Amino acid sequence: MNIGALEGILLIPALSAALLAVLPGYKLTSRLNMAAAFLTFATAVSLFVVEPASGRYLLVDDLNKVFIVLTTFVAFTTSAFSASYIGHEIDTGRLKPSHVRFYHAMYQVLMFAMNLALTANNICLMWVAIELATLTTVLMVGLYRTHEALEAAWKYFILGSVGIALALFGTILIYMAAQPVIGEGPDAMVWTILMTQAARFDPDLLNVAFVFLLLGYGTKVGLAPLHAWLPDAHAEGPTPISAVLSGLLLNVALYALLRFKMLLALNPASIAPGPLMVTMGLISALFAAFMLYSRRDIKRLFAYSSIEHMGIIVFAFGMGGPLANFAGLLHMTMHSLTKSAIFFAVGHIAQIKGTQRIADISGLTVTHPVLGWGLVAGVVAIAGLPPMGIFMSEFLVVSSTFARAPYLVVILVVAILVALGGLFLKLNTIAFGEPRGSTAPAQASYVPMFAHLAIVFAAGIYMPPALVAGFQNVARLLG
Amino acid sequence: MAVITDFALQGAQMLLVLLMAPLLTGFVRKVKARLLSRQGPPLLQPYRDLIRLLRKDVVLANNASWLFRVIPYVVFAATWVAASLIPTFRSGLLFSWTADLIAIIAVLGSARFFLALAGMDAGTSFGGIGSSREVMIASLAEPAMLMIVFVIALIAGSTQLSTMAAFMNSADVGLRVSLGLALIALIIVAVAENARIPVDNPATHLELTMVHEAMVLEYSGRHLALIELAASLKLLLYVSLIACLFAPWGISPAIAAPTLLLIGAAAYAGKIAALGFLLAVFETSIAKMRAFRVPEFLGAALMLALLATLLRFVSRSF
Amino acid sequence: MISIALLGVLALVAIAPIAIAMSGSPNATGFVYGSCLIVTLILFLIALEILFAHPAASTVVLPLGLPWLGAHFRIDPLAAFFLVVVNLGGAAASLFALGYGRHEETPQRVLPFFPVYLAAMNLVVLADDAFTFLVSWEFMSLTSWALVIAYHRVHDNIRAGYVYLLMASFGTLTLLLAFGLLAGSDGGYAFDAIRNSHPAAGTAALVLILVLIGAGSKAGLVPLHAWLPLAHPAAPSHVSALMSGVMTKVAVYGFIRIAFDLIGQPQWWWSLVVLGVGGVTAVMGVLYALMQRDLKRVLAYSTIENIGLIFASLGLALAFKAYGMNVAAALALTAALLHVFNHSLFKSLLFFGAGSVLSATGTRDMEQLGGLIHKMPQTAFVFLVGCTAIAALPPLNGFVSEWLTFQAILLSPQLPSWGLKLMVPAVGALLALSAALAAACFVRAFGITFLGRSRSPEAAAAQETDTNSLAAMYALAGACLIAGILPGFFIDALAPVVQQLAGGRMPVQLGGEWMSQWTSIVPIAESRSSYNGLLVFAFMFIAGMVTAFAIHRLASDKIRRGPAWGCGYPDASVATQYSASSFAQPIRRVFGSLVFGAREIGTMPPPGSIAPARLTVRLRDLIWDFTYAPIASAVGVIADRLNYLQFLTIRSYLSLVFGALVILLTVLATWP
Amino acid sequence: MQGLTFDIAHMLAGSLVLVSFMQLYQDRLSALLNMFALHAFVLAASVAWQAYAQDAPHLYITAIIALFFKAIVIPLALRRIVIKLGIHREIENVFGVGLAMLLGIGLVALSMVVMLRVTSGADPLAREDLAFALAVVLLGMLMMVTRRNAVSQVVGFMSLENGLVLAATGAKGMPLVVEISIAFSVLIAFIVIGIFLFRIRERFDTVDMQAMDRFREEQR
Repeated sequence: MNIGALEGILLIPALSAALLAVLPGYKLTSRLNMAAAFLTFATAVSLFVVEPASGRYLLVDDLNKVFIVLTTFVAFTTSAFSASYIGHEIDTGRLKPSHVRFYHAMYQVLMFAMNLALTANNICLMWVAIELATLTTVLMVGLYRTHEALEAAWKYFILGSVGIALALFGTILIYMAAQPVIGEGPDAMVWTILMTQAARFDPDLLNVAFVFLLLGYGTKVGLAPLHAWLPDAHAEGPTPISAVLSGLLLNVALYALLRFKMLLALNPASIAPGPLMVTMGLISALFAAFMLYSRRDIKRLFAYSSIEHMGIIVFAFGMGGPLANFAGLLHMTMHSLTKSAIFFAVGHIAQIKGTQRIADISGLTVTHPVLGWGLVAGVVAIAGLPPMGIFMSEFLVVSSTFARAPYLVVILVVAILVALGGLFLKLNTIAFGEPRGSTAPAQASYVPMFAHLAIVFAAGIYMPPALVAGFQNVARLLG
Repeated sequence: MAVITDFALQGAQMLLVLLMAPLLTGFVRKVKARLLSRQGPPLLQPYRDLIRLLRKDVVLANNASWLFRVIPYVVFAATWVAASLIPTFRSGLLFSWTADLIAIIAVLGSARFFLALAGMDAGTSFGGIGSSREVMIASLAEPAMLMIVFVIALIAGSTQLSTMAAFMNSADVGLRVSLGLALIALIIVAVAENARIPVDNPATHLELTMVHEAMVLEYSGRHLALIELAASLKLLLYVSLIACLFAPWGISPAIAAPTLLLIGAAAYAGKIAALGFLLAVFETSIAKMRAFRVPEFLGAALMLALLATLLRFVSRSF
Repeated sequence: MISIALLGVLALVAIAPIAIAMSGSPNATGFVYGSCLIVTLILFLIALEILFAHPAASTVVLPLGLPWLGAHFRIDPLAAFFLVVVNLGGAAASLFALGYGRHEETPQRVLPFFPVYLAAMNLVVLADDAFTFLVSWEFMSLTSWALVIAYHRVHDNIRAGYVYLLMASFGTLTLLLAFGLLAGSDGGYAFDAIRNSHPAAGTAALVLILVLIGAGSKAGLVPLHAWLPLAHPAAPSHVSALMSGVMTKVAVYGFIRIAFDLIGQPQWWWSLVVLGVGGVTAVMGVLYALMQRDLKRVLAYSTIENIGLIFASLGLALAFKAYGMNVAAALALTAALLHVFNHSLFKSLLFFGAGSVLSATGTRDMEQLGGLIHKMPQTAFVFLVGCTAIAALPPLNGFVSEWLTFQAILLSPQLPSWGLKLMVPAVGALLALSAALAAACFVRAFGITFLGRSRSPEAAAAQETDTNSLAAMYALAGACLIAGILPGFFIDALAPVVQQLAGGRMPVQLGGEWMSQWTSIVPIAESRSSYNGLLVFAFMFIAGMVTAFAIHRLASDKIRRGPAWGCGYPDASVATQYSASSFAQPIRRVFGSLVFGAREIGTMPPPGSIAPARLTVRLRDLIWDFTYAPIASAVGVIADRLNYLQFLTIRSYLSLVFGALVILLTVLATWP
Repeated sequence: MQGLTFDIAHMLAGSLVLVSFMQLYQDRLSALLNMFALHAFVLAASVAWQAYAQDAPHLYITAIIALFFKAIVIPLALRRIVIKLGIHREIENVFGVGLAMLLGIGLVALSMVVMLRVTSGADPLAREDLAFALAVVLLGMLMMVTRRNAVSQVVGFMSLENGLVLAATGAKGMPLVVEISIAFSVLIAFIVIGIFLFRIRERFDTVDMQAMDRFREEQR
């Protein structure tokens, strides 16, 4: 087959992964890692210019274009961040060069897996890709080989595998539902074909399938009560991986959920997936919001805030409607950018202070103004305060759904407020007050963090019409 | 020409209240002394006191500030203006629309505000006692007074004293429960505002009991004279307010012949004398109450006035 | 016009990055506050021009904010009036800060946020669609939060900022819900669309309640006021002035804009709610103020009182409007708006004074102050003017708006509804009570701070403040006096605003023949009520002058100095003076046990013992104890309970997944 | 498909569920492992039968994997671990076998109810198969959550996965079945290695899950 942009975003990571697995020296490899990530990003952008035709295995449409570009972009900035981060880890001897080689290779494999999951035109292929991504992250979470890291990895692994199994069962059920209509063979797994025939599938089979898919992929999204792996994995893995997990992997799983939601939406006889998603979203948001209060580990704190935001996003998509869907997409994008920016800041902070205990970090805006205020800006954004982008999405979610489901929205609002309280409770001790801990100057790369924050800020004030049109189009697709 | 006479009458009113105020004080003292079967000071004693005080030098406390020296003039001016805005013998005077009843009460309020400040200026403990008790009393007396105004204004449909007096004089007032309650409340407030027994005793310097006297304790000479004069002006003000609202008989209308004016003046003098006599009787017949009984006393007035505002719906004239 | 205004706002925003760039350089303070002063003055003049020349509402739509909607901006008389308030306060604060700001030890924590804060407040007033409005609204809270925690090393300030930010976001979310109801699911967020969509009665009522909560929490209505006395004093004084004098007014603007403009025709019972809340707020606020010993906190609580007064007048206006009594509604609304203006003047003035005292003595605790009138005579004078104004005493401006409110209350018998007939006088009593208590409160504030003898060496060593600060304070004091003696001018200026909102207006005040009506204000008719600030002032002035002249000429004018008499007790120690708390004691006895659950425990030593007698006073903030504390503890408890889920074994997590699966399958199995 | 083949497929699938029950019933690790071997064997048989019935030869690969890998290699490996750890005698049930069985029956009933709601549009074999597969999956999970021991959890997970393979093979003409089974075998290998790893590196002195959960936030 001829190599187009679509294949490019898969091949580049795959090849560079192979290359990085053998190359020594972290300086070179980290540069190469960045280069590859950037190349992938550029290729992904080119998808907007010339849209390649969806093949039998890969597809491109407005929905996953958004996801792809977001993924590749954050992957690129994260690779830039990880260059300086890993450098510091090597200097402090927390990581050995062999680890780093493995790390970079895995990084690219992860990119490959996620891009594959996003572009797969085949529910089974998508499943395989997501599981591949999960397994890679499991390995990376355990990178430090500490008790805690291994425990986190193990937890992630076991829960992840169960999720895998459930998702697969759901996939099989979808096939069973499609097979009588479409006929045997791979055709009954191809998205593009499924979508055209969905109306004639057996509704009850679809319902059961969706339950399994919701739980299976929901585990990856980190919805409560399937979330247990998420905080530990974020807290114990290398910070770039925490950024990628929060910023990307959750989105990829969410993407899968959305696809199946669309599928069910096409079949009038099946149950509406909305209520299920809304319920799980609300549970996650409220639960995570309360969990923020008794956190002692700074990375766990923001991991829980990711759960909360995933809850909000799933709620938005569950409610449906053009405005809510638009808000969901926007919120997802903004959350990816903001949360990864926050993790960039947190990574450097933890490196400088030599600890992740919130109690040991204080007065950051005095000792390290740039990092400190950067973190403050990030938290302001993630807490949904203007003029950052998340405020816009939360505004749209709440205002567009309140008239429809007042009580649910009140719960959501309570969750948002509680989460804000928890975040700022911690931020106050981290960023302000009498300085505590090391005041060593940070050798950090601020560019990725502030690039993300700048985008989030800009989006809160002005959104380019092209982007808006794309989002609105997708929102319409999502129904 | 009309303007000239208007000016003349307004000026006459101002002088009248200024000259009559000490007389009323003296009259009340005299009557009280008589009721206690004492000889008592002569009627004109207050004038003599004032003149004597005016001649004396002022002894200022070391700590006294410029404010302390300005305040007597402010207090006197405010009280005088307020007093001369109450219709005495003739309603609808030239400047009567300058301030309605609410504004008049507020002007008195500013006089009290500055007097309380004066009490705190020297930095003695007595001044503090006086000021804090004074503002406590005021914080109840003023709302009570305003509620009384509300009652009458809601009935008369105006806060303009001339209009109110005219209304109270007219036939369609009738006897109303609200007005009765308002009158009682007004008397209580007047007693409190003028630091009379049972709220305060103008004749004592027993530090635990005094309120008004404690505030002005540091004043001497001409300053004291002004404050004394302001005090008696205030007494006259309240007496003539009661007279104008609840005994508006004989007040000559805006455009009136000189004879009517004379009648008005005579009626006014009569009313003042009567009310002064009643006040003296009242003061001699009861004892001073403890400082912390006062709130209940004034609270009663406030409640009465509030009750009156509510009752005015049920109590149509009968 | 509006584009120029927006340019001004843009300029304010642009100052922030420059301030960040200049951080550390000594001229940063001068530059930032200087440019803020210029820009706010320009905006102030523009707003005045619009208000007086009042052209029809001009709008502009920028391609910002919500993409398909754009950012709508609009200046109508109402917006213009509040622009006047905002920028006058802003200009005064900038001028004051030109001097005051030099005392900052960490200016880089104040300078970048100050101009943005001003810009945000302007934007709230200019916004003409729900999104822009809320963005500016919350941005205003955010920037002021940053200013509140400028002195972040003091833990109380951090806590204050925390409570403030939470309450602010709570308010914003409530407003968000309100707009969600107004705009509906299809998102007609532009104010025009909202105006034209007439919500059902029930919806409108719910919206009004939400707005009362949302805007009220920002304005400081009891019981949503808890953040205000914490946050306002914590900020630098010129910011406190802005927060108290201006930002609360922006909150009032939000309420007026929605309740009078967007919802449409009100229902009569709404006013019951607003009136009640307003009256209670007024009295509670001033009672709290009387109990404080922190000067700036006294001022913050008195802000709550004035907000209560304003909302009471707004409630009256709603009542009259509901029954189509437009002239009466106009009167009540004028009273409210005039008080908005007046309060912004004298509250800024007072906070400036408190700031000068703070920077001169280093303390806000009144028990440490005293005798400052000798050390800082000019500050004392302007502060006295402010106290007289806020105590609602003629001939200053505070009295005028209060007087108008009373006049509006006196129109209540014309209301058809019996509930209102009976309620309004009761509210009137509450307002009268709060006015009298306010006078007491500011006698205490001024007397303890400036009069008597210095209670601490710092106070004894105080110096008069700098010229810039004095200039700002004198300007505001002058404005207070002018607004007090020429109120008719301001009432006429408010006419277009009132016309727009109430559909009626008060009679023209200025004009009429030279003597009878000139400069006197007549709400309804002259036979009914009138007040002439100029003449009252003139009479008092002339009478005072004449007396002084006469006495000094005819009688003695000699002065002798001597020790204070004090009934012959020489007070050796300054501690024998009345202190702030002892001054408040009689009033505390009257109201304390009811409002504060006050307990006074006096311990008398037995006869012969030389142990000192002690009096300990315990005041409880009942509102905090019964509203906020339970919520906080509830959150804490829930958080603790849920936190167990962090420490389960993998098996238990698996069983959670399993449980979820089984539940969902059961749901499916039992699906109809 | 004619009756006999149907019945045999049906019988094999049903017997898989039965074996799952027998697993639940075991309270010794060694016996449990034997049971699992049997489980895998039955699976292999039913897969092979499906391969024959749908004459889809690639399914034979799956069958062979199941037979060789799951029925022989893994049980042996696990047995070694168990012996090494000297825990072959014990099984820490969270609660009694009886209750576990009751729950199991409830789950089977649930899966039947859920699956039989499916209209007969799908061919009957698929329906029955799915019902059984779902039952096996649920029983496997039940086993995972009712056993404290890592090894028995692995066993539970594997029987869950057997259910998946059963479903996958039951679905006519489903592609990638082989790949999936291989992928899962890899996964399980990972888990087993994981247990080895924890043992060999002596990070955890036992494979009891609770011991792995010592590292909690509060201790940091």
